[in-house]
Amino acid sequence: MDKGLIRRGIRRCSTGQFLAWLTPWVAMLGFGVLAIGLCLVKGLNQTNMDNRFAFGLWIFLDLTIIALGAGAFFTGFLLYILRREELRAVINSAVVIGFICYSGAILVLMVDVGQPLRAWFTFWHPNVHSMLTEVTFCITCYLTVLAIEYAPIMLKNRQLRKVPSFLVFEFELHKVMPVFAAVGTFLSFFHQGSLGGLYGVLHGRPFAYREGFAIWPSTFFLFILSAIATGPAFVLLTTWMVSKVARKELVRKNVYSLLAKISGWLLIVYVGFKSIDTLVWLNRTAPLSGVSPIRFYAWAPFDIWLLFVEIAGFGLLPALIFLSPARRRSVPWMIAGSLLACAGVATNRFVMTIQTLAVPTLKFEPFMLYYPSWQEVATFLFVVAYGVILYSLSFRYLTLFPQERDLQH
Amino acid sequence: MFPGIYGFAWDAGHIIFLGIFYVVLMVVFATIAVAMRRAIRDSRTSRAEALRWHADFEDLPERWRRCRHELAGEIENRTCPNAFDCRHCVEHPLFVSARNGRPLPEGEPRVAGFEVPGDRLYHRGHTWVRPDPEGLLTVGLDDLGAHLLGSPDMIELPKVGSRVVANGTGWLAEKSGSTVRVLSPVDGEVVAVGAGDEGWYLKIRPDPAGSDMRHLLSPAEARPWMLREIERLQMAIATDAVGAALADGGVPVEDLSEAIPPERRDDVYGAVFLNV
Amino acid sequence: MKNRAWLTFAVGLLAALGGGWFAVPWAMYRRSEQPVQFSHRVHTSEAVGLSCQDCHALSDGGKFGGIPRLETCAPCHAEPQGKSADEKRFINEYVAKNREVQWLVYARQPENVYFSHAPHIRLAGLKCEQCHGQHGTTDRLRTFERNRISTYPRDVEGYSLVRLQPSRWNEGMKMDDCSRCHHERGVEESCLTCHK
Amino acid sequence: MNTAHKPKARYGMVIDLDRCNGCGGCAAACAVENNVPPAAPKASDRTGLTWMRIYRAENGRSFPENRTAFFPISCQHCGAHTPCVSVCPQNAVDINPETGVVSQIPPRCLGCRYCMTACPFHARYFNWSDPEWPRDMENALNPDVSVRMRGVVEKCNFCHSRWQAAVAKAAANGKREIDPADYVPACVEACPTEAIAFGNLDDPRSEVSRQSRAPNAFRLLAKLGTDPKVYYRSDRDWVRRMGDTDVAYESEASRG
Repeated sequence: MDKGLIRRGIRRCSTGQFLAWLTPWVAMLGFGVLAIGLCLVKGLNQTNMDNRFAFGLWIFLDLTIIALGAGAFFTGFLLYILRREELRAVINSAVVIGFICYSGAILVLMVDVGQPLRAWFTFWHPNVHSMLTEVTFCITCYLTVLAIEYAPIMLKNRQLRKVPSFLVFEFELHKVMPVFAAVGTFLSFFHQGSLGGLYGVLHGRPFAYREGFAIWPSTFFLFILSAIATGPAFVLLTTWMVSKVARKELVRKNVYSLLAKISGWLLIVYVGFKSIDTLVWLNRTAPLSGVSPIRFYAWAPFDIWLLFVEIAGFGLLPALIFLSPARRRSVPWMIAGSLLACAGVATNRFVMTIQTLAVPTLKFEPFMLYYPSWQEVATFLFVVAYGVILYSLSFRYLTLFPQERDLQH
Repeated sequence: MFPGIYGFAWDAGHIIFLGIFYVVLMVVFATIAVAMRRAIRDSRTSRAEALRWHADFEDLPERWRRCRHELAGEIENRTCPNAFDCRHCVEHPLFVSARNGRPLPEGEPRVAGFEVPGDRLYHRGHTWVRPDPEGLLTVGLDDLGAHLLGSPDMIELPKVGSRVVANGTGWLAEKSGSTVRVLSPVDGEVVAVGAGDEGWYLKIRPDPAGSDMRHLLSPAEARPWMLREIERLQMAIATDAVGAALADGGVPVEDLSEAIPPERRDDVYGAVFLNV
Repeated sequence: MKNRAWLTFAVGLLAALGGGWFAVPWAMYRRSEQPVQFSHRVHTSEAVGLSCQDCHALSDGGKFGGIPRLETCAPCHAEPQGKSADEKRFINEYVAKNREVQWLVYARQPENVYFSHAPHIRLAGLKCEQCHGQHGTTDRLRTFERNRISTYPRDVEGYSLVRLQPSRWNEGMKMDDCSRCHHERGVEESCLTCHK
Repeated sequence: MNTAHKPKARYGMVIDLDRCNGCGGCAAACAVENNVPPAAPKASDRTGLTWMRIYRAENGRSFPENRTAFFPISCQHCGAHTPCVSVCPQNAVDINPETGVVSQIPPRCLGCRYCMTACPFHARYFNWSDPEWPRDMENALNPDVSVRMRGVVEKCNFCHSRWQAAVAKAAANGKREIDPADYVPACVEACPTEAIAFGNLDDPRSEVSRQSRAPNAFRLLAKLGTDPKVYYRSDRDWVRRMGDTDVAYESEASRG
């Protein structure tokens, strides 16, 4: 039925099968719309956030998906600026994933703030000393860049490219793509960093506060590093998942191992800096704020194990897997490594967001936990469903993996 | 955000932060503007056809982009980097001069049942061009192409007096619901159009400077190429259920398209006529 | 063909600009007339000789009396002083029936603004005209415009959203106007100076 | 921001914890003065609104040595590295240089709650629901304080409307300096044990400045370096130690 939209020579399931695949996701999307509607109409009392847990599940997951979406800018950087041509095999997919991650995060943020209609205030009256201002500016700019990068992928659709002006525009847009890759890299660099800076500057929160260079706390640089280390791993993971769902090879093995290798090297650098930073923080920064670092880990369930799991289990371990040539020859090992790396970035964002708020600052305040309400979870499921649907449509009708056709035989 | 708005101050923070922001915006919009301007220029100067071919070529699978010298057995493995346009190829003259004037083996004029006459030059999109005595060029579908399209359901030929460009659209043919863009082998002005049953489709007046036809295959090159094409066609037709189904030797059936499973037809046309 | 494209573009541009500059602002405000027409010029003229403070007084506590109540007007207007129909109606409808006029206040500040006349008049020595312009010499009370969304009078929002020229008195009492004057005079202008 | 002027005043508080009996009168007076709405139907002690919150601290000993102290905590009006001011993305928070009061302007607030994560005193509150007053109680709202809408952050501003009224009153009399008696926050007025002193910390003759220099005076989380303008006093050692972040304390914490 929709054969005319699918690229020649590419095998896709039947329209019926595709609709059947979409149905549960659309249902999930509808469920999310309900939750979002409740939050927008009735207010944020629909969530379980409170005055102490002013940030909750949403901010944690936003930071996580933005870190995972770093694959888009970093792959673009490696391909267009450093000329790693092998990555052309995944760049389109990485751009779509980046677009989904960033637009999804912004969507959730719009539900998360108390007065979404005032979102433009940050642009009109920016406080240029706030990390959040930097994040807002960079993320919106970068989403624009991602949309521009998405455009040529869409214009390559079999029907759209029949229109001569689309075809010519796509061709010319593709030629200037390195400029957008560079701008995207610049913007991503700053907002990934600012997201870390968001917490690092909180000198009222000794658990999060870090010293740093110039105006940036060390978390600024650690967030950048962890994002670009995990980005390729997430691209690897999604490519593998898509090839499992579509039941076909999408890229050559060497692309997997290249992504794993890049991720591995960056992870090892990250783990190194993160360890140094943790030691400095525990032995110098925190005591200067009047806190004995043991206090941070005095409460279950966020004991000291979380710190070790984050650095060793989800940082060092995947790095070692990725850096071993023998493991890199095995797809299951690379997938395991990617899962660990992605879990690592999620844990880091979780610790910075949730644990920072859980650990009390005043002595007579208790350690606190919070459980998200179904509305919060459903809002996030909306983003997941939105991402799956947009990706599925893109995968079916656009060329996300140029090597797919070659690998069919 | 802007000077004069409450909260704005001419201090280092504002100047640096907003300065960078505006620079980024300007770079983004300027780059888009450049791309748009070039796109408009391209559309005006009818470069669209050439660009379409380049874009299509980029999207062809690598195993379809083999260099003609690989097909002729002169080199082991070479992917064409020039969109099958040997006129701009740096290496093509080197290959030719490496032959030291020795012609390639002529081969049989009949390849696996398909005619490859020696009086014409062949384009990789299964068209040929034959110089006429009066200085015009006749363009038609080669035997494989003609067998595949059989008698097309619909055909859209260019207007007499219009220009065609090499690798650009020669004419459009519709067969069993799929549209095929048949590529023109040469540049020039269309002076007459005919139908497929006359054995030719277009008569073209070459540009005054004469037509450069270095990118076209000589009959000697076309014969091994045709063999490869039949292989490729078989690959394209092959589904998981049905293996290769073309006759080996003998005369192929008049309308090959009937032999192709309907759901594969569109892909096969794309593969043979180099349409993405 | 080319001309037609340009014409379409020009018409579209004009429509968009017209919509932005005139139609939207027009639709955004609800217009109403004051319950009674009133001439400031007559009252401040030499014949009558009133000053602003005679009717818009500042109380001892520094609170602005603001809009005069019936008791301010009634002593003079128990009987018609002139021949205007408005005055007759004022006497019949309000003075005779002892009903307060529901004046529409052009300069009513938004709910979150704290403004006291006292520091501005007593300490800074500002003249009424500084902020209210020539309101005291007008012949008629202008049509009152109220923002349908914010419910604030148009005067406090300014007459155009983006103002390219420096403030004129009838450009409203926007936060920018207050802050500019504070800035020029070296008076503090943090949020809480004026907001409550 | 104009910094040419020498700050006129630096208003602060000294709360004598040995006098505080945790009655909550300050919080109630504050809510009435500042139009803090009654708790929304589903609000908990974690989502409710109060500009002044009274925490209970215990020394952790068992009977008969167990002791309790109450910490009334409002915005501490930090003077240096103010955590919330620098993080607000759109300048909804600033410090009034005339009074040293940290402001929070609800109509400018986006409701991102970044300032709440930044505040170590948990003194900022978010309007999780639409404010609702019982019928007729709306008539009792204080006209000098704007009511806040859903989705914005609010907090103590030392009853700034009272300062504005005092300034207007002084100006009406042609004076630039306010009479200290005219500017007293509602909580200070309401405290039955007169545990709270309020005034200009920079005025060496003021009661508040004298008390803030007392040997038993301390500030919460002083090592964070935020220079709060709310001081606490206690003669009890364990209570004074409660103000620190240091780990060396023996009591089990709980709160009220």
